[in-house]
Amino acid sequence: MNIIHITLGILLGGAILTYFANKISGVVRDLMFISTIVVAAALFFIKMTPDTVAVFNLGGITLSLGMNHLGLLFSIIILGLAVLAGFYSLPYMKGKDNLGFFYMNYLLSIFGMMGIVMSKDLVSFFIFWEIMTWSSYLIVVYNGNKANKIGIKYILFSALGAYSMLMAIVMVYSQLHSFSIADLSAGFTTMPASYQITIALLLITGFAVKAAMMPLHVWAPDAYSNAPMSYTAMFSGALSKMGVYGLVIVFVTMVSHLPQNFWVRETIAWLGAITAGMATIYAIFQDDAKKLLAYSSVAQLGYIITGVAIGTEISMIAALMLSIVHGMFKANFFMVVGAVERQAGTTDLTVLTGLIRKMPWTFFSALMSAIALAGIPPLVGYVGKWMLYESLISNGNYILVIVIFFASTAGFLYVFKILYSIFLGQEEPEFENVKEAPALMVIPMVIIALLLGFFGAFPGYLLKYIDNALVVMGYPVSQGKWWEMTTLFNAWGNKVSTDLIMYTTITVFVTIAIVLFYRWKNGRYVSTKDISLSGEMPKEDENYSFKLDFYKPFERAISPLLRYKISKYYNEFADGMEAFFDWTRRIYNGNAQTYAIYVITFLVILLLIANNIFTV
Amino acid sequence: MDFLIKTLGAIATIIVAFIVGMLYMGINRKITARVQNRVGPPVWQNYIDALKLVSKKTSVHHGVMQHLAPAFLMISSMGTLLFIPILRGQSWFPNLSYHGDLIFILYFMVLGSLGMALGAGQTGNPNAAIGITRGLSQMVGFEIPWVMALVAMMIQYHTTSISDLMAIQQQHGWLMFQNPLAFLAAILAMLGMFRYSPFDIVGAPAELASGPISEFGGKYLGLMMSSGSIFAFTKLTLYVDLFMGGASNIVVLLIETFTLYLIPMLYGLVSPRYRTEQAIRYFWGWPTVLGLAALVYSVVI
Amino acid sequence: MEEKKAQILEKLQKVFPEISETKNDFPYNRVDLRIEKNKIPAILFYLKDEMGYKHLVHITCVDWLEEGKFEVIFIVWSPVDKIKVFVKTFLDRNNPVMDNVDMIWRQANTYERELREMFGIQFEGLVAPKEFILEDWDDMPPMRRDFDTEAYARKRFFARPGREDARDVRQTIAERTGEEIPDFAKKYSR
Amino acid sequence: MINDKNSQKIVDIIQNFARKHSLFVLAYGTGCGAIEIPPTMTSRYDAERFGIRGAATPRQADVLLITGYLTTKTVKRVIRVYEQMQDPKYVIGFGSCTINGGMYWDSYNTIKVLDRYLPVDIYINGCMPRPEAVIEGFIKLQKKIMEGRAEGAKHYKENLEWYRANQKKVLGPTTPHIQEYNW
Repeated sequence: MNIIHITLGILLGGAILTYFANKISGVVRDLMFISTIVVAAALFFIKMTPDTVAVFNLGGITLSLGMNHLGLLFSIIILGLAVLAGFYSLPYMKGKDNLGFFYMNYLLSIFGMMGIVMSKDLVSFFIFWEIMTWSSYLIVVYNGNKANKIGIKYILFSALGAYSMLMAIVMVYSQLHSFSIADLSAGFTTMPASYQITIALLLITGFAVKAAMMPLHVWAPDAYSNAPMSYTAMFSGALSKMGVYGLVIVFVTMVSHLPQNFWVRETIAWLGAITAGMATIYAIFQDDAKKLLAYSSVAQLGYIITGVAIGTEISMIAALMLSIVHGMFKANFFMVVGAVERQAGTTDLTVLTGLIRKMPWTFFSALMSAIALAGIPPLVGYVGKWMLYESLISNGNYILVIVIFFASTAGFLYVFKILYSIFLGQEEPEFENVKEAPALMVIPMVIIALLLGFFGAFPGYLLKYIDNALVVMGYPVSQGKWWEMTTLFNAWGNKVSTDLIMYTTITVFVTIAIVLFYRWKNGRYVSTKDISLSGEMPKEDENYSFKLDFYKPFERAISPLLRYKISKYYNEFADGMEAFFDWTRRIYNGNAQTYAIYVITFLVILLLIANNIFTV
Repeated sequence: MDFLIKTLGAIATIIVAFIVGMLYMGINRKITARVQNRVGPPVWQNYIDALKLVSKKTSVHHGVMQHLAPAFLMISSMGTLLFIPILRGQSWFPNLSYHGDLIFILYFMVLGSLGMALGAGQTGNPNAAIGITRGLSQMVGFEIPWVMALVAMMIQYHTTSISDLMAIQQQHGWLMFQNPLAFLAAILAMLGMFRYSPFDIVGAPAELASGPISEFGGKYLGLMMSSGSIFAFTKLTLYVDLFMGGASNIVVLLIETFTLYLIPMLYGLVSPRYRTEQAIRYFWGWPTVLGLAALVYSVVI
Repeated sequence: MEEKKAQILEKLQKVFPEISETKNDFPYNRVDLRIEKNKIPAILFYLKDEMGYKHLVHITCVDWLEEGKFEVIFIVWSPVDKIKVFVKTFLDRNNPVMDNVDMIWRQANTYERELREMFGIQFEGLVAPKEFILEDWDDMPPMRRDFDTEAYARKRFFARPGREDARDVRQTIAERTGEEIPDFAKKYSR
Repeated sequence: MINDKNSQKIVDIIQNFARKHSLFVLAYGTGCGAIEIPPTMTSRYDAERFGIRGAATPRQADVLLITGYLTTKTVKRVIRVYEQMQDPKYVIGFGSCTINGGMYWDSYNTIKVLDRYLPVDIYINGCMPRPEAVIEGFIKLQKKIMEGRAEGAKHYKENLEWYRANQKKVLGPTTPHIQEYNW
């Protein structure tokens, strides 16, 4: 009975109890839900030591769980976000139907994720993976009928991933007669080369679905935008990182042993970069805040995949750093959109306008997340991006760095679009009575926003954990070589001092702000209706905010690229399959004699084949 | 004591940048006037303009983001200036140039644009928002050849530090001759960076009523003008550091930066204005080809 | 040209016997005809669809104050014949109401708005914003000849002293040339 | 501390000097005068050598140049533009139409006397004034600024009720488009 038993037990028990507490009253359910998360997280962080091991015996199958530094890193993302999003969830979900079911699945998916990062063998990994997938599927379809088709898309792709993973696991067992991950990494080199490449590719497929890598990303925008925002914060922030976690393990334990001529690293790195580029372009043209952020998540995961696939030490640091930071700012962004949805009633960017004076704290956290997302110093978002660029340049992937840079620069476009459309622009009488979100929703967002600033000055506090995780994976200690508490180094010994950047920024900003406020009395606030527009004044019911065709010139400039959309090919494929099955249905025409002919034909063929097989 | 001297040095750097940047803008106006067969304003006209704007008795704003937009702009102009070396091999103005590298500066230069974009967005003026979207689109355009040129240099000399690049150019000669393709790509990108004709699509006065700054007046506009001139000097100094090996004293620096400044200025004097998509396609045409060639050149060499 | 103009009038008169008065002795490509007001949409439709007069040049109005009538004039043009047809009609000045024709030409809407605002002619079924050029106008429609613009200007606007001797420009011209100005013109010249 | 009149005076002189030599002009192109602005600004007459340059929006402008007759419909916008400009600000009336109505003295929809509605610092007469006259007017304005006499905005602020009453008389009793002028 150690901390692993306790954490998982609390999460599973809490999930079930929350479901039944819903029958008693809503308050009990909420208390049950939040105390489960808080207690589990608190116990985990206080008691957990990185070499704890636990073994479960479930009817003949032995599930061995354990913790290491890599798992610890990801559990920080999971539980940290779970606590913040959990508190956020309480006011956000208030008054919706079927909440016991929702919270149970919420806790189950956390349970699944925690199980994944603690799994030491492939069977338990797969079981927890499926728990996570199904609970998240149930939340995706939580929003009702409209979500069903989206849910089917999600579960189809997840099933594709799960089957390829299962196939890989079976192949591993057939070769090594063991499910243990440690055995796999030790015995991988002893396998035949064809097995090696097949297993690696199958596992990459399985994980890439969750990490939303092109061309397997199609489910992600819809699923992210259709789940309730309090869960999407987890979904995009933490759950997608499980794919990254799997990819990290695959690349460290398997792909590094593959012969060079398979080009797996290069292919995946390029796929990641293309994911980043294309998803960014799609994000720019979205008119719904959730959709925009969903595409943005896909794009950010593209950077992470590239970093993982390159696999040098610094790129791995960059990828893990980006994972943590993406978890923070994207969860925050989804929470912001959720808060706006709850207070203003819509997430349509062409409708929302001028909320900054109504929701200042939400705007503050959105602004910080936006700066981090765009990778602009001095916030922590740029630490990961800087390392990614350095790794790509020093590693010789020159074209890749251009693609990534294009995606990153184009990212400013959607960052500005979402901030402008929701919070800036002219105020609208429709949103006259919008209030700031409740404290329970605002506080988690502001906490994340402040953390983004703090880690921007002192990234060492995060890099320390990443360093430990890398050591587990067999990389040398990187502290002092690649980073110190407030300094980052690249392969050629050039450095960036994050604390000095932060101090300079703050000094300049505060100085100019003082200059501006010194002459405060000559300034005057005027409403956003008082604009200089050829002497004309907008009437009360007129709103001149720029909404439609936001990036039309950019769209015209890149129109050749936009002609290819992957979901189009999937749709064509689906149509083709439908036609095919429509045709096959004619075989079953209900005539008993026809069936008899089928059976006889089948038996004859079988006999012929069997004859051939067994005589050889 | 050391801290005090460094702070004074930083302030001196900013003052020099302000004075020189304003002077360049004044010379720009004078030369524009001479090209158009006019007498033109005196070269110190911009100082007077800035002083007048700051001493305006009133200035209105539409909210806190607009109020703070000049502060955001100053972060990227002043901050970037502090992180690049002004003079080579001297103890003058070292500031923080050993604490940031090229990729960092690439991103740091954008913070001001984002703050400015948000400030302009808060005014609620549709012209401002249209100007911002044009500016961001254009930025995506010119950053591609610009980054290609920088990456080509980084991989040619295996460093991302500007000081190192300057030291290397002392031994091997100026980078504008060592990798002329990268220099050409960067110069073409610079045309977009300075936003003179034909790339003045952001503030096009005839279409957009000066675009993002259309609601900024008084002290806000004055500070933004100052920030713009500091930023111009910053960018020119960066170009001199990267491609001309830096300057050994302030006179050489002035000559070199002014020579570079003539390029976007003279190009702009004889050009009409592009549409946004034309500008983007311009940057993704020959400049990008040149950038790719520079990459290939620096890999091969 | 002359035969063509005659042909047009002949054809129109055959179809619309209500045409009361025609004139085609202009030295250029102009044909005038007058018809009662409730036949206006019919004749315009006919001109547009059957005879190829697809371009509406203008709709204008003349204030015949002494006769107590408004004369509304529709000018249409054919790109084939290159002839302008002036379709005129009289309205009662005290009750200026006629049919709306903007279903024939959409641009008629604008001209009708102008006539409504400047002469007070009501087009039945005209859908258009209330104001066209004037804002917050509360007086008689200003282009009517009995609207005294000088008195109105004195009432509404400040006048700088020193222009009390300002005179109608026609008066000055008349004095210079010795021309006689009829009484009605004096009265309603402004 | 030399916080006396003298030091204040020096600051004033510096500020007035700057204001004098940097006039951003918002040309409100009404009437026929708008066509006189391009030659004034461009090569032939080159107003920029006096520091006069065009501004695109009222927020940035110092001088409101009213180039001809103002209809009642336009005067509404002009007042609004004037109030959007930042203090200190100056108005130049351009041509005889702004002085006494000019040839539109009996028109039913143009105002005759501009200074009843806005505080005019300088009138330039003529129908239309030529660019030389316009530049002459600007130089007069610069002199006035340097002497500290160009205080139209202050005048407007102090006599706001009178101006408002005049504006309301010409714009009708309901003038919903005018913002309150409260700084």
